[in-house]
Amino acid sequence: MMRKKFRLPDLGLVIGGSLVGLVLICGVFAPWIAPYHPNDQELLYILAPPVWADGGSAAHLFGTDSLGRDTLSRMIYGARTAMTVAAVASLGAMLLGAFFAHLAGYFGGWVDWIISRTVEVWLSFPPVVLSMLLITGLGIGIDKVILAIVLVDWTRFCRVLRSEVQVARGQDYVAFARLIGFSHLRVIMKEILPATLPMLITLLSLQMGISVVVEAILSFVAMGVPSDVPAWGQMIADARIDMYGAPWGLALPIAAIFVTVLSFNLFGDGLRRTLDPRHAANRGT
Amino acid sequence: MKLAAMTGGALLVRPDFAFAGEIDNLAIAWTTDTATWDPNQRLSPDPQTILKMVFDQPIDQTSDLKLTSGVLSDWALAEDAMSMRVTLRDDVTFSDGTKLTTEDFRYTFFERLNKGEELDLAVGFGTVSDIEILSPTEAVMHFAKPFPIVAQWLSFSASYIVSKAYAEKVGPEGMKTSPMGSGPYVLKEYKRDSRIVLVRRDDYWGELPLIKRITIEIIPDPTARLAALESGTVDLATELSIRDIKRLQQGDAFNAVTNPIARIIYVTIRADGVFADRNIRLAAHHAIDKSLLSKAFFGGDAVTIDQPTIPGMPGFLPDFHFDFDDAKAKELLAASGFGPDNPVSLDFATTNGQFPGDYDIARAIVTMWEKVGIKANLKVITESQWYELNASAKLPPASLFVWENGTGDPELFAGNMFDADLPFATYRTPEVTAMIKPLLSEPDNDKRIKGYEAFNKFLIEEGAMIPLLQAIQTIGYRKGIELKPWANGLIRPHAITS
Amino acid sequence: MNDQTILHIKNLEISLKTGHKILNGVDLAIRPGRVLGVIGESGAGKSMLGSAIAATLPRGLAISRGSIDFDGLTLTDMNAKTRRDLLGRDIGFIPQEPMSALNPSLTIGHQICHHLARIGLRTAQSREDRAVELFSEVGLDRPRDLLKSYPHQLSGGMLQRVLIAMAFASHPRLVIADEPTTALDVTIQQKVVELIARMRETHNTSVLFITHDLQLAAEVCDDVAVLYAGRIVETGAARRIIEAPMHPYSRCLNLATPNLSGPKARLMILPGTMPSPLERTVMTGCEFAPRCPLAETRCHSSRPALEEIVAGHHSACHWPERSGMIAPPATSAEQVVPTLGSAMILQAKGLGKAYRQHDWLGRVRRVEALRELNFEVREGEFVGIVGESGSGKSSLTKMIVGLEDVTSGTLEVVGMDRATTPRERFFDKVQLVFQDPQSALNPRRTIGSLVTQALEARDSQPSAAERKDMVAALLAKVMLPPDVAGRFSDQLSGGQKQRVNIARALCSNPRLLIADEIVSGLDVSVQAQILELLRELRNEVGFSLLLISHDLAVVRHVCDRTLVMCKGEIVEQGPVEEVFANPQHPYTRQLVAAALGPVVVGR
Amino acid sequence: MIIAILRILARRLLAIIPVFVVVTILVFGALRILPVDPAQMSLPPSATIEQVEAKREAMGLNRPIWEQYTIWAKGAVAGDLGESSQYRMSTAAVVLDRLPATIELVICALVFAVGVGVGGGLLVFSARDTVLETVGLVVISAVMALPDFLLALLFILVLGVLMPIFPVNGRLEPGMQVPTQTGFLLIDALLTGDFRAFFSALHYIALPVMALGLAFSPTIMRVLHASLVNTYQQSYILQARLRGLSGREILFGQALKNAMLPVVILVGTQFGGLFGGTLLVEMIFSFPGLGNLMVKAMQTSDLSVIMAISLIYCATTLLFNSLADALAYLLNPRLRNG
Repeated sequence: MMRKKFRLPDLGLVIGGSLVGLVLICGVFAPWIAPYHPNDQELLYILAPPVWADGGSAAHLFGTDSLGRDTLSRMIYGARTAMTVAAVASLGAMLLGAFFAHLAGYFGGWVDWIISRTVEVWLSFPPVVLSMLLITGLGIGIDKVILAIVLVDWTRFCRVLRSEVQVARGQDYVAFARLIGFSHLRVIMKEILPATLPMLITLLSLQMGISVVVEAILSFVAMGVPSDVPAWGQMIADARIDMYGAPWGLALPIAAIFVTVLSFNLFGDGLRRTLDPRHAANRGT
Repeated sequence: MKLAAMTGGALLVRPDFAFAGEIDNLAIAWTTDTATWDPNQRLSPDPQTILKMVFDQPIDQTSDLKLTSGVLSDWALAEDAMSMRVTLRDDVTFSDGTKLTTEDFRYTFFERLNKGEELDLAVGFGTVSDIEILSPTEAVMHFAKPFPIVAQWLSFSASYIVSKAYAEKVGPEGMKTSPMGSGPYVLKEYKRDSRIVLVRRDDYWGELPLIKRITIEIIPDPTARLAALESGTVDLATELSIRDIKRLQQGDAFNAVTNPIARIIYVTIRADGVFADRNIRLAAHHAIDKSLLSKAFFGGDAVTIDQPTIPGMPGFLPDFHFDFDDAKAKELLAASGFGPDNPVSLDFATTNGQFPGDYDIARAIVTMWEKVGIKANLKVITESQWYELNASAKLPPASLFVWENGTGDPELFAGNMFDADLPFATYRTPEVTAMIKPLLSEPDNDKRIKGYEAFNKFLIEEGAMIPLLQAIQTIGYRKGIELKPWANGLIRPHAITS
Repeated sequence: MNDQTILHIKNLEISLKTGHKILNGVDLAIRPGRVLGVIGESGAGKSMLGSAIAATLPRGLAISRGSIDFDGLTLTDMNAKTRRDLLGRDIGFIPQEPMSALNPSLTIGHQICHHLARIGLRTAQSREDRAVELFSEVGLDRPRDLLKSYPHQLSGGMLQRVLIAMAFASHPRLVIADEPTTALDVTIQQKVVELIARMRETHNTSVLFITHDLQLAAEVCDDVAVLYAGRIVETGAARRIIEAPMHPYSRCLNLATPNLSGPKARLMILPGTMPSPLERTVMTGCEFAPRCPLAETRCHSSRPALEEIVAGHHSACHWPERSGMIAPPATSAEQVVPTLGSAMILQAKGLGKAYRQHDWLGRVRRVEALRELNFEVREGEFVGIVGESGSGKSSLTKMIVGLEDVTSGTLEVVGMDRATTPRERFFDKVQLVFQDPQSALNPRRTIGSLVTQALEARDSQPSAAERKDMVAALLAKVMLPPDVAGRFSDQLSGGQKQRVNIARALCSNPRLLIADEIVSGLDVSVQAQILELLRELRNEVGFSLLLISHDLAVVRHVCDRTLVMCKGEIVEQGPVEEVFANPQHPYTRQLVAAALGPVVVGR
Repeated sequence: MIIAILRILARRLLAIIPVFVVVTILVFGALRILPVDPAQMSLPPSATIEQVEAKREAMGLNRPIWEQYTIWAKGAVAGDLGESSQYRMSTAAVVLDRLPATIELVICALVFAVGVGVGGGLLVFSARDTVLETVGLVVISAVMALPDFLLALLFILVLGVLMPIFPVNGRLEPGMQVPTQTGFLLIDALLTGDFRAFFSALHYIALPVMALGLAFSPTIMRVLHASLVNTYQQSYILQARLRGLSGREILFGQALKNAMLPVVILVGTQFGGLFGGTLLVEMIFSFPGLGNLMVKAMQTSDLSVIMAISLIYCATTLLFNSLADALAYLLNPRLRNG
């Protein structure tokens, strides 16, 4: 474990961070970066290959899809969708999860019991199934996707953080804080939260990766964003039909998702290492 | 009798080779399962091919949808179209050996519906008030209201004669799982959503198809169907993507055909809401470049249509056209105070994967509309939801839809599309109803057809719908077998020869 | 020492990758059947010896010079395989913490039989019999059942016995015992030590006995080597080194250790801490010089070699003979016991505590932690509570400070009934000094904010300046340099942390201070510092103290009266001198006997 | 000891029941909120308003929701899960027909995942403190960024399209048939001794299994690696070394059993994810299992089927969690007689 700390100290953090930044920039400045509007169709120029494949043209660096839309532009705008969802949804899930985690972990007793059981019920749904069910109920749309992710993934935070909180709560300095008359709220905010914060931030970063995937999944099964909003998952779904004729249409968005998730994970692990060496090795996602 | 003989002739290509060219087994890659084996239960087109192999229809169709004798050797509609006298062949037997009689005919087309079983057959034959049996081969159908196209219906989806005795033995549930018909094949093996194996009845009353055994592989994924064909695991695959068909046509390992069928792709319009304004309706139509759609998604093979029917069918007006003209569209919109900068916005529903290219077409249309100043936000729904929404009048103003009409008769096109009493009608105005009602009960066929010609014209000029393309069925099959495509999209064993 | 030896460590030097030396020029030899004790405080590098012999040095450490001969073979240039084969056969080990030294998921039987198989018992039957034999030899009853049980089902003492049995199973030539008793309760310690002695007799094994406890060493060992900052500063016969040390460090250690008998002198306080490997590299003189009461300029400039002073007694000091002159600090005037106020700070009548436990089956079990406690603490009085683990000491403290509720009887704290009075009334009056500063000090707060944390709870917040002064004052009280205020707790040494811990408790100058095992796990010299600190504070700021400790000597040294607790009950109480001089209750006698261990042997 | 395990298992299973009941209530409620009319759905499109009304009455849709629930629950207990509106036949039949395929898939995937995960974990660990470990960990975190559905598509693209080694659709080569006995294709094939079919089935299930398994395994690797690192800091490992045990004796004889505990717990808690993954993977490989059925049902809003399947998902997840718990008890004597 000691060694872990030395293992490429924060290469992960650096690489991950910069990649995340890159995707983020793509998302924010999409309108300026993207060569075309993502929904412009050239029905007579469909499934054009990317520039490096034979028959590709510089007009469409990454080629076009089955409606003659520019793949590159759609990927850039897709980053926008992905990042919005990732940021907002993860934050929401974190707030909800952290709130209950601290309640449960700090007060224990019946509060803990109720929250834990609730989480248990939640977790008995495979996440994918639950989010799809939710979407079938809520209908599609970015906001719906975000809501669905929040409602599904808050448990992820709750479960992990709860034990973190319990650990912190076991520390004598928390007992001391009570002894000198700190109120519960104050103890949580000033003594426990600082202790759980590193884990919180780490989880947040990892959750962003997860959110990107979930968003992709939902748009992939056409339960995500509406059709006029470009999203990677959607691109994959569209490209599937023609994958024999136009494999790159499938490969490129997959690559986009992979890179984004990877960078979030690297970033998260980097954070975990820097913020909290204790956890250097422990715990999977 | 004569008719039958003629049809027989028509079907039997190269009679002298008939037996030489017998095919032991033919494997077909098919899109969907029958879902239910009760042939009267579903109108949906896909299962018909399979059902038709196990069951017989009272009246049959030629490849270009002319009526021809089936189990009925003869039929005569009364002047007032309130009754029809039918004569059954006397040599038809079910696969359990029992004879097919008017009892079974009555049971299928009257008693079952009368019992209130949930059958789509009711859509057509709900009007049958009774079937009067004169003899095992003679009967008279009576209708509650004039039913001029009963003959077409008898040759249409879900119109298969089932055995009364058998049906009463196994009950409705049994009918769904274990079929027993008088068709040329009997079900040998069935694995839901996976495989259907049919074997030929050599005691079949009619012309024997050359294929002894038919294996139908249910493969929902088009690429997988192609793979199955190319790997030789199946001899014939349907509904391949148009691009793959082109590829097959270039190579010489396989035959590939695109078969225009009696199915039209169109945009339904609602008479209320934004589309209450005729200008907008027409603009929406003018704005769509149908040939571009055909080029982009059907390699140009799909025939563009401007009226709710297909070329060569009764009620089709060869020289009536509605042009793609976005300038005109803009004008019309401008007249109603809209334009590209202040577009009229509306919801546009489409299915995704219901039929090849639907989602792409819808999205292409959205862009075409956008150019002239109609902002459509696309909603993906399923077929069942479409009925759901329409029934509760929540259907978006426009929706991309596909219409199947195995008979080609105008009533089963415009007639049913706009009959306010049916769940398909989206454009409901008193005017339309006033025009359609008499047609539905018009006994004189020529007058009926004329009426429909006028009606079709009216619909388009009113912008009551936006016809787009005549759908094409794509079929790829191995060298060494010949296939005669049927305009109703059925794959018929009789039509496959070596 | 050229006569044949079992183990001969020659000029051993162990250093970090960075070149900083952990051990430096260590020479040791054990003759057959003898026990050599290695004494040193944490950081002296004593555990490195064992690791060096077993070639299990932590990563980044390596033997950079010298050699280790074992029974004529030179371990240091053997290949790993042959060397490993010696382990467990010819060299046995007795670990520091028996509780964690056996695999929790394997049965005792499995583990010992596996070991026996390795040392050559072929048949399963023979192994089992041997295991049973060994178990009875180390005085474990119902040995057969033990084979089936898992480590967590046994007490620390039993586990240590098992491990001893395993260590001696192969009649090894050498057994290395690394602090084998520190993790155990006093009474058990005694037994274990005796056991080791007996086993060594019967198996005629040499023992390398590593410990921090002078008296224990004196009891067990024939010879002793005192290790300081990676060097041996004194070797010789155990008795001599205890009674007539030739090195100031040995002497100081001795004086820093509180004892149960004899006059209650003040403890020797060694200023500062042992130099770290880093600091040593730059030192030219004697490593001990900075803390040495005898140190002169020469000591800082030149390092004394280890020389034979008397036959068989070596010392590394320029003035070995002066060591004897180091006297315990004069029992100064203010040592007179401060007069006790009459007011009752703490009063327990029939006090009891019961927990409701849920086991994994969810069954609720009622566990009586405390029963019928009657005792009191007067104003300004220092009272000790002695008792071994599980005697209910900590539950009692938790109740007094209000972290647990009273379930029966009454408990009056500073004149208010704990059960009925609202908590906030106690906040400033009762304070707790936690056992483990590691967990007691929030690692994310600066020392400054820690010591004055109590203020934050007040309604009226003091100004930054006031607070700053307050911090300075408190740190001064516990003799910490003011500059630590800005640091974080993990930048401090164990002793310093404990001081902060105390300072923090004093912040709201409480009437009652509860100290829960505050010196357990601290080195002798540090312990002395803390204990003396407490006594100092007693004179400066008046408060009553409830000192919980397993170490009778500590209690005797600090407190006026003591309570002896056993299994949740007070079995005896009274003035320390009386209680420890002639204990009444058998349990107390046991404790005292155990604590007096060395003397018993010495007789 | 066995008794102890059984007791645990029994206990956990009992504990599941209330959770499961709550789940059914939630799902039921959720589905009733959906904007679809079960009555309308279960009738042919031609149905008139009256017919729909009648059907609604018959299905008890006009009663308050809790009554509807009790109706459903009664049926469910009796094994009647209502009628599927897309198949117009008993939901139970439709679902049970598909269940084996999914179970087969998920079990294979689990075995694969654990195999690869544990193997990889040991590999990376045994390379500790070398550059290989770092490499291994980097690879692991890379694979972790590939969720099952991406892996599935990637495999299709690489092993199905670019170099067609594996079939990417269905469960068995078209034209082959295996008489259904257990419904588990692999088992049936073996039972009938039809090895061609068996290998074809393997060939077809390979990619889905790899997609699911490989997506799960890196997590296992990580946790195993981490927990091994922790275990090796325990003093009983040092003690074993001091007793002269060799490296592999220590790893396999002493460390592994303890180190596996977190892995078991992980598998238990993460199983839901794996099982849910089948939904997408089945869809992508058009593998005729529950997942496909579920997607189809969601498209045609076939409520009773959605309900049934989501309940199966939950039940299985819960079941596996408690199995994992039991296993944890088995591995950890401290819990066992706590």
